[in-house]
Amino acid sequence: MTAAVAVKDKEVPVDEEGYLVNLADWNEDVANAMAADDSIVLTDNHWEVINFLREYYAEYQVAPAIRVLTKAIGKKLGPEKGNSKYLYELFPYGPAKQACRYAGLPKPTGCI
Amino acid sequence: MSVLHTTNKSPLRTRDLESCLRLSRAGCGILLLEDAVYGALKATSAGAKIEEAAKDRRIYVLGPDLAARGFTPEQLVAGVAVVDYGGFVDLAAEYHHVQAWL
Amino acid sequence: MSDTQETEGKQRNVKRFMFLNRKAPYGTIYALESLEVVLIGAAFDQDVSLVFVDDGVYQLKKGQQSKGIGQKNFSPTYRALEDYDVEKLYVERESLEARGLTAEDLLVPARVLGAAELGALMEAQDVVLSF
Amino acid sequence: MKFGILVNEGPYQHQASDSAYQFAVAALARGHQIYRVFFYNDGVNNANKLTEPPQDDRNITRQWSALAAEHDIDMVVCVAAGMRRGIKDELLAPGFHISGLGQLIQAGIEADRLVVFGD
Repeated sequence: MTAAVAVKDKEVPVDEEGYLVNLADWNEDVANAMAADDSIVLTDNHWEVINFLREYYAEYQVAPAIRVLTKAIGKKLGPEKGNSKYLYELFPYGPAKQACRYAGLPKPTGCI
Repeated sequence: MSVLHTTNKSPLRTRDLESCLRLSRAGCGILLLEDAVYGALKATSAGAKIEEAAKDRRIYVLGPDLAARGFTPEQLVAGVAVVDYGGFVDLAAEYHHVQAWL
Repeated sequence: MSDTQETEGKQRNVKRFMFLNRKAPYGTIYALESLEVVLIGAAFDQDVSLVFVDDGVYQLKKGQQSKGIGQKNFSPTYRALEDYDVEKLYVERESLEARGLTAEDLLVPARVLGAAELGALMEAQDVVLSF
Repeated sequence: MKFGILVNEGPYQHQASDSAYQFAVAALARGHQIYRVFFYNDGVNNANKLTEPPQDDRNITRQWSALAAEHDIDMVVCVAAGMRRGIKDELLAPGFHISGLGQLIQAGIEADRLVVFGD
């Protein structure tokens, strides 16, 4: 079953949980449109995390598990950002799942 | 007790048994099941290796797999013991852990 | 998993887990799905070792380019294992040599052990997951 | 003793699932407990309720379901491996349920022995 996100004048297909069907469809407008559907306006703080995820995925071909993300963000952006409280404030639906979705990565299978 | 190794491929077709023998150590157990039972037959080229290994390792053959394939315990090389599934369970409990060579 | 559960787990039950990889990537799915277990297993704070024997050593070969066969190249993910605190990677010397490979050919640092040493390591495990 | 069992191959193509089943039956007969059977790789196909072998062959899926019902065994189908192969909730035979890979690690931790069957 597929749905779609309206991005400007075109529809981008997503799966039933809102992840991109074709990862190549991603661009910043897609991320903004997905966030808008969740009534979230993406700030620089969000983009730091989204860009980090995209870089991590490009480098390792895997989305980091939440504790790996938290640790790595802390290392890169400082301890005040490398904690789950901060990340949950930015991504209330769960930083791994929600941020990966906006970042146009596959749905993390890492749920235990 | 140490490790119970299990191997399930015919040594005439794959090298799994060879690796199992190379990396297993004196005092361990090796259970041949499924197609690996062919490896313990006197008539096959692997038989001699099994006989050699049986000097310092315990070699077991899963009887139901042997029978299914048309062979009898008399056709096995010396020094190997035939067990049924219950015996397999006993071995798994007896050894510290079970390591499969897939 | 909550912090309390993790702490309790540490005190109660840390086991030595070994992932035994003996198959080459791409030809079958075992290498990829073994790696997926490792990534999830890392969250359980057990004592984890990855062992590459026989064709399993090909999983770590540098320079994999899988685009032409239409599969995802998952070899970079081995380099992420460090972030997951999975740091014990072992490769059997005999397996490397039989394939004309050396530690230089591998895309992650891994300890090269001879069969005798590796056999001892295998005996020291509590749980072996074979793929 | 508590046994965990990992099944890495589907039914029929390989003997792995048969061997695992026979092992489980023998372990229960010996008075042991099966902590969990975890189905991974193509092993997830063992849970497919649409499996329909000829009448004179064993029905592996049904065997597992019956064993689980009789002995209250936890049979877990890996969600990630299952998704890949189209094994979803609506296809599961009785007694199987879908969960994460953590359940496999948990079985390794909690069971006294983990026995792997595959190809």
